Amino acid sequence: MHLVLFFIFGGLCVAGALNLLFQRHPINSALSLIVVMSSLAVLYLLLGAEFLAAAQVIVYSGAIMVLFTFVIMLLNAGREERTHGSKAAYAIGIPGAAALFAALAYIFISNGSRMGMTTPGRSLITTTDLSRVLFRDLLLPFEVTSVLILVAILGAVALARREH
Amino acid sequence: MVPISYYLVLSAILFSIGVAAFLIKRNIITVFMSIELMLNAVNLTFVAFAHYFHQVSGQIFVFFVMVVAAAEAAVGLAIIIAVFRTRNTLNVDQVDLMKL
Amino acid sequence: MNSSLHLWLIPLIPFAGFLANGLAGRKLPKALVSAIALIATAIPFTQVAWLWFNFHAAPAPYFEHLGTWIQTGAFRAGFDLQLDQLSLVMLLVVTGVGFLIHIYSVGYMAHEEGYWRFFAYLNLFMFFMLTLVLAENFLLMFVGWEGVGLASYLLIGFYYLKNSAANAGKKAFIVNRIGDFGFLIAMFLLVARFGTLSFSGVFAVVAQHPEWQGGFLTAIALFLVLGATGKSAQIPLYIWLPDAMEGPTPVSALIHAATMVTAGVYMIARTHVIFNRSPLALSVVAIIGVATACFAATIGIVQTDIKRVLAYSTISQLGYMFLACGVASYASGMFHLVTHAFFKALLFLAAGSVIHALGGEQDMRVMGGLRRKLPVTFWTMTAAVFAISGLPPFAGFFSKDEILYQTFLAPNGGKVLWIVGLITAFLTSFYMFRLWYLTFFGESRYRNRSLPEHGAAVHASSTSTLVLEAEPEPHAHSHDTHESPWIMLFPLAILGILSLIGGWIGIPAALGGNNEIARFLDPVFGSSGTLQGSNQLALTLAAVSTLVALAGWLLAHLFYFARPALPARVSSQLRGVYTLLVNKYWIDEIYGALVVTPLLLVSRYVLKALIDAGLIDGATYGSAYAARGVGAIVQRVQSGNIRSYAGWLAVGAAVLLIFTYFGFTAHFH
Amino acid sequence: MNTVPQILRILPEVILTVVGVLIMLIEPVMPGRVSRKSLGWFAVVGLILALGASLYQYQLPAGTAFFGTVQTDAFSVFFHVLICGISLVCLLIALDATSAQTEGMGEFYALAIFGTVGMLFMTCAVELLLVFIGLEISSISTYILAGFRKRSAKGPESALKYFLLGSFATAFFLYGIALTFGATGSTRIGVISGTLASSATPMLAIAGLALIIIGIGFKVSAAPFQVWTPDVYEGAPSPVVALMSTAPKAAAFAVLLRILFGAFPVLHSHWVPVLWWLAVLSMFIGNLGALRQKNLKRMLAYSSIAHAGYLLVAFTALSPDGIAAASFYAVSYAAMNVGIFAVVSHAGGFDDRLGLIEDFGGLAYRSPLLGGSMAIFLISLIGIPFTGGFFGKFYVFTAAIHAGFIWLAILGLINSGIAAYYYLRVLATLYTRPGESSPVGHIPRATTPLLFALLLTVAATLILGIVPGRILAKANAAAHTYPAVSGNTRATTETAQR
Amino acid sequence: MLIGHILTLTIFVPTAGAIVVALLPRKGRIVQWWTLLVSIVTFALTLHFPAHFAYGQTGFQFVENCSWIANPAIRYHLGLDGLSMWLIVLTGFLSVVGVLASWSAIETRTKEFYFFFLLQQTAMIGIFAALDIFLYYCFWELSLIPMAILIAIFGRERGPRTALKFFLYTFIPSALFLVAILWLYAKTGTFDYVTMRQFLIANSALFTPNALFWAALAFLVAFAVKVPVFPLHGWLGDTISDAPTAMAMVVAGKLGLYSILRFNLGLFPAQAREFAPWMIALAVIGILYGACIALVQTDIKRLIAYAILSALSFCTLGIFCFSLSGLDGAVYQFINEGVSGAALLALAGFLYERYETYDMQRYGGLAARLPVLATLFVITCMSLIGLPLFNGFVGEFLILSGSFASHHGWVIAATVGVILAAAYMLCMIQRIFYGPESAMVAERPVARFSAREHILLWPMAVLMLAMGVLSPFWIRAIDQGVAGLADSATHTISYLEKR
Repeated sequence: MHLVLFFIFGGLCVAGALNLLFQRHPINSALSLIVVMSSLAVLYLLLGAEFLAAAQVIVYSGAIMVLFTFVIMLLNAGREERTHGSKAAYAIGIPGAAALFAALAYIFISNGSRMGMTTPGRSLITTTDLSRVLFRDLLLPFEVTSVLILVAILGAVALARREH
Repeated sequence: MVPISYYLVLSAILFSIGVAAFLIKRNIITVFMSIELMLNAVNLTFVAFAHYFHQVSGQIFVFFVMVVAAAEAAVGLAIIIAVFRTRNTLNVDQVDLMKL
Repeated sequence: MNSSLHLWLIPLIPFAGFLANGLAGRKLPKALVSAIALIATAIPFTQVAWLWFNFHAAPAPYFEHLGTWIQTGAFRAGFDLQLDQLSLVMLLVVTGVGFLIHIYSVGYMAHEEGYWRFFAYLNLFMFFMLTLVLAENFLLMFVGWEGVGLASYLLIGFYYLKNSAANAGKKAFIVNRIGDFGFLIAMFLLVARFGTLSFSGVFAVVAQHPEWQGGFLTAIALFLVLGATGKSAQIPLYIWLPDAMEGPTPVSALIHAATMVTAGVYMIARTHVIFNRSPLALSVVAIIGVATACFAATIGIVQTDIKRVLAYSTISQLGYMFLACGVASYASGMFHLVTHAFFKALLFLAAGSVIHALGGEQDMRVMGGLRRKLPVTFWTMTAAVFAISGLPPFAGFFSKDEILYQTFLAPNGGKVLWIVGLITAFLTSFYMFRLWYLTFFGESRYRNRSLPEHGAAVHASSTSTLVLEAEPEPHAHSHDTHESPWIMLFPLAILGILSLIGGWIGIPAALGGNNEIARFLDPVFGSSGTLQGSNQLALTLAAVSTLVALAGWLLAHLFYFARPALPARVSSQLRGVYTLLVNKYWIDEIYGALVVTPLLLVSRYVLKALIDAGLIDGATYGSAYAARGVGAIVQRVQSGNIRSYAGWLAVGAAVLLIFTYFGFTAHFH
Repeated sequence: MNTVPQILRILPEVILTVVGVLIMLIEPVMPGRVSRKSLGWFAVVGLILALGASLYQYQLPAGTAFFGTVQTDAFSVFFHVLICGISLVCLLIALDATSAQTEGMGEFYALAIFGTVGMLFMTCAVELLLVFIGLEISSISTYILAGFRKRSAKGPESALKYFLLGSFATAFFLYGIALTFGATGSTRIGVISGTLASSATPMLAIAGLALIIIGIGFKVSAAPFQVWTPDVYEGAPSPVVALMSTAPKAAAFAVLLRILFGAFPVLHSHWVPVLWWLAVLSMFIGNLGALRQKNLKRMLAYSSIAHAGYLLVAFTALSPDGIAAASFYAVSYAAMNVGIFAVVSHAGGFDDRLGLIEDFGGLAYRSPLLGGSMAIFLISLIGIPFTGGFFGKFYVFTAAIHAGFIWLAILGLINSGIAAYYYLRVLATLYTRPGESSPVGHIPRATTPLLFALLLTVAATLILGIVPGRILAKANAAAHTYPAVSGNTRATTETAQR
Repeated sequence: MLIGHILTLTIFVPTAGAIVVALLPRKGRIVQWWTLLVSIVTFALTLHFPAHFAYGQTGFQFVENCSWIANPAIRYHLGLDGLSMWLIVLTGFLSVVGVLASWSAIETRTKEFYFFFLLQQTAMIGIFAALDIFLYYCFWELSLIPMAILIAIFGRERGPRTALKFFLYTFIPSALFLVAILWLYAKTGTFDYVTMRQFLIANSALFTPNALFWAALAFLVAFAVKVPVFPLHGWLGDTISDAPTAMAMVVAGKLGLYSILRFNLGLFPAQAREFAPWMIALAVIGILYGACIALVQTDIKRLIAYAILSALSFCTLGIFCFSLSGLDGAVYQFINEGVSGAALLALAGFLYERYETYDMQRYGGLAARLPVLATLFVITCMSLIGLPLFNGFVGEFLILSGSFASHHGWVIAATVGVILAAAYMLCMIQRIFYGPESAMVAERPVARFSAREHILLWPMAVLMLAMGVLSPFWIRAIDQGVAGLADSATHTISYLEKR
């Protein structure tokens, strides 16, 4: 059951990712990315992280991707033209990416056995546990994040504001 | 009953596709998206391990990653706009004024 | 004999004179300059004369240690002076002749620019020459040895604005350096073997080891010979002396006839202890000597420049002295050295007076008939000519005869050497009388300054006045020939007398004398040196050489007095020989082609261009270029394209991940 | 828990945050025309306070706070001081370089301050999450600062390059953390090291380590992750380059030290060779790349790559000496590099009027002050004695040789020879006779902030070179917060080779 | 009355002077006068050492030894022995000479010039005085910078290029040199020369000869470049011909040779003897090579450069024969080289000031115009070609005679160099001073020999003579300085041993 779901949504992820890769128009890429994220959310559920799944849908598929589409529209970016600015990206980069994948895959598979299986349904981590950790053990990072967001806002303002 | 390693491999696949996309896509925004894809792949790993260790901190980490992603998105898109203003293009290949 | 003879004064007073004239002379009046110079030579002369009378009898050499010069570890060399019969004789010659020539120069150089410079240099020369003579160790002798070279360099180049003069000086110095190279190596050998350079020390050690024959002693001796050939203008290093005639005539007289050039002979005599142990070295000396003597004489017979004739005759006479040393008869060598000093100095001075009179003419072909115009010069010159030609009872006769006699008696190959010597004697008297006739007899051929094709050989002093532009020399354009002033004639007279009687100090037993000089020098050389044959033989040989000399005279008389047309015809008959001789066997050219040119070419094109500029600089800049080339490649990575950058990142990441994970740490562990 | 009030553990961060917020609040209410220099001075004051606070932290006993997420010890405080100092000087430089009517300086100062906060957290965090966030803060602020020359096309481009590639690398870093977490089940430095020490060779952790090194390698612009550096430096305003070529790097190196020696000491046999290669590559690529540069800032960018290489050499020593050397090198490099950018930014202004090296011809005569101090910094960069640069190299290579890495030392010092070539070219240019129309003629008079900046940097460079004793002692103290790695790499095959 | 810290004082007086120079105004000759004063004071201070040098006692004197940096253990350790003492005095002397020689040659940028000039003095004195290898290295490197900058500023045509060449030539080898130092430190745990030397002698067993070999080689190469030894002389020609006179005087010779003696022979006696055959060969090649190239040079300064190469190779020869007198001679010779070479360069500089060219072919017949200059020129050349009674002869003789016993062939070859030396020097003299006046000389009226030039050169001429006649006065100290480095057996094989 789980396995089937995993393969369905995992496949969906990969498909979406590949679609992002092959679509020429940014909007399509954006949409396919949303697909990826949503199906990831499902996988989170399978891994027993409901809250995260929700957050994933809301924050990612919702907020962030909306922002993306918004900017795409704003700059009304058309189909990307196939310029050939970079040989290295193909000659070096793609093999690099492939090697990277190969290496990671090898590592995971070779160590996979020790990982064992997912145990569905077991011990759903409740929001309570989350908040306990988040606001107690990781209080400081949480607070510091506010600085991060400040910086982001400031930066966005500073950069996007028109010169006069 | 799904081996954790499956999730890991899946994340590896997504991550690598992200990398490949970064390399191949010409539109800056799409390139940026591929970064988001990579981050998502990482998130999957975190969640998988969190499940494995039955640990909260892993999931928390994902939260923070999301926040960071959001922040980056804001800034990144602002930068993209700035570039578009000066260059009037969104093609990465044409943003190579400085070289050698 | 009193405690201290203050030998150090002998060289140092001329040095003081040098300093005085050299530093202040420019501003001093000529009178004062000449006074200083003369006093600076007169004092040593008197001192030496005084020594002569007081030291005469003393058997043992006298030493004077003036302090350490160089000292490291076991090795020490000091400013040590030595006086023995040998150095005494030499001192007498140097100071005496030197003094006379100083006097002469006062007159001769009277009108020269840089008068003070001339006398400063002369005094400097005296200083070094006397150091050379008095030195008690090789090193100090070397000081004098190189010092006189310097002085001669400066004096030859006295008219330095004339390229030929400057070149001659340079040539002299460099060729001498080649000789000095030999001297240096000899000293290194001595240091390595004996750990000392003092004569007494070395000789004592050698004396303790009668078993040492040849071997490294030969090596030392031969290197010393190389030195001697340089200084005494023997084959193969004689080439500098003829050019040295570019210097003022008194210089030629003093340095290049009487004193400096004999230093080689003196040195061999001084180190006879070593030479005696090496028959090989001795025979080398003898052969070099006789060969040079004959060789130079042959060149001498065709020279037309009066001073050059004398130059070659000097070389030839020095050859005789070498011959003497070569047959281990150092005494006779020294004897000839003395007499030669007298008559050769005289010859030069007289020639100088002639040149002086002719306003700078040196070409004998345009002289002639000066007999009446320059009587004193003529008569003194005559004495000298007779002396050098070896006609009894003039000085040259006895000394040269003694040498030939000793050669004849010498064990190995003596006869051959003797014959060559005899031929040389004939040639000598021939070219000397040739000079004599051409200069003083016949009708005066003296019209204008110089023959067209002889534009090059213009008289030094007049040219110098042309260039140096003080007031032009008065008699440079007033062509009436006249006798020189008394101050120049006085030395001529003295030397004339000496060339007549000078030889009587060595009248051999056969002729009823008792070889004074040999006897006097015995303490130094030991009686071993001089061989004794029967009076009969001695007389015969003497007669023979006299006849040979007379024959030479007759031939010269025939050629240049009786039948003046003859020389031209003979030379046209013997065209080849004549050209060979006139061009001095092309020795200079040969040296140029064999040594100088290759050296320069190799230096310029191989060393400088190829190695230095090509390889060494090439390597330097090449590596720089290589680095920049790699830099260019590195820059190629910086294409400016984000995707390429990402590509590099990705591949880098992959490699690093794999590298770390699979840990290629074999190289480290 | 110890008795120290927790807030003191993060005092500098707090102070700076407050200052930054205040600047943010004041800026909008200031009328548009008014110069923002006052804000700059305010920021400077804030940094001075933070510096004081950091120095004060030396009084505190070492310990953690906030549930073991931050830790103040000799190490973190050392870098606190360093980073505060750097930002201080960089703000002075900015004050000097910007004119009254430069746009958006309010945000500029605020961002600089916040960025500093991020770096400070990086150095004192012992929780990888906090490290990550600190890293992001500093990165994002520097992304933006890099793009501050909005008028010229280069500004946004450099921002974009830095941003895209930066986030790209961050993803790797994050992945690394994820795998580490996967291997150890924690993101606390201490816990990680503990778990690793007990467990058998944890392959996941090794992979994680590799990915983390990639991420940090990018931040410190170590080859082969250096590609972004020259472009970004060229496009960014000089004061920003001064900042981001030193402070974030110092922080990143601190993180690397913290992670390698704090979390992964047991895996040293895996990471030492990697760092060996990173070091060698960085040195060669940096120096060779700089040889042909005509643009001064690009040249300095390459040189900064090379210096990252020198610094990485120290890591291989695996000893407190190594850590001390690295820390010391960070300081000396900061001093000379900030200093040289102070001169560059004054000469070239906020938006690089003087780009090329020959533009600086005759600077030493136009202004002996600028020329002289620039000469000192260059000499220090070459690594001539009696300057910080020399002692930095000296300690680094001493450490390497003690660890037996003779070849690393030889290669490194050969590199310093190559480097001398291009530094010296600049030095010579400073002293060549200026042409009539040479741009140095238009260089403005030195302002007060510049004088302060130069005073500080020159003094630092010389003090580090002549009497480095105190600072070195601090560095050693910092180093000893880590247990010495059981360095069985001492007897490497290298020494065997010799 | 021994002033405490006299060495420190001597080293840092020039630095202080330099700082003042930086603050002085640019008008008039204030800077010159001040620098002159400083250098005279420095010279006076250096004279303190021979005055109070205790001849009997071995080891170092005037020692100052305190900790500079605790960890790694670096000490501020200064001291003199017979070897370094005269070199310091020479440096002091040459600093005065340098100022006078640059007096009118350097008209522009005087502040820069004299600032770096004084810095250079500090560096050089420091090199000779330092007994802590690290400290030594610091001074060694420091000495490069002022030199390079001055060449770059005042170089004739390709100033900057030459500066680069010079710098890299010295800097890259000294990088390896630094590696060797660090390696030694890693092994011995000390930078202190004395301690390290004792350590190396005491337990040489700890080291594989191979390792020591490479370390010694690193030292040697760094020094050989500085000397320079034959194939490593690529920088010399350009540097001498481009550097301002005062710098050209000190750029070659004594630093490198001193270092070879102090460190290669001092720390690695065995390895030094391994290198000896090669070094001797290179030295002899250098002698002849330099002489031959000098023979065909037409640029005065380049000629001098190669003459220096030739002359310094004699020193190398003397050093690597390890005979006492060879070593004495070598040291004496490079002191001579310092004096006479400096004088010759100064004279060349004066010619340049008058005629703005170093091209010999444009000169000729100058002796009539500038007799004093000509005289001094000849004297200097005579000293350089080793005429007896001049300093050069003593050095050459000791070197050659000392080396002869062990290396006949090489020494004979080297002695040929003596002939060539005469050749190129006399050629130069003739081209410049003799022969008919050249057009340039004829038409250009020039200043007479000025008082300053007299003051500068006559003392040097006298010194050349004095050093040629009273050599024991100097060699006494040198002898004791190098005695420890020589082979125990004296170089003289007495006749008794022969049998």
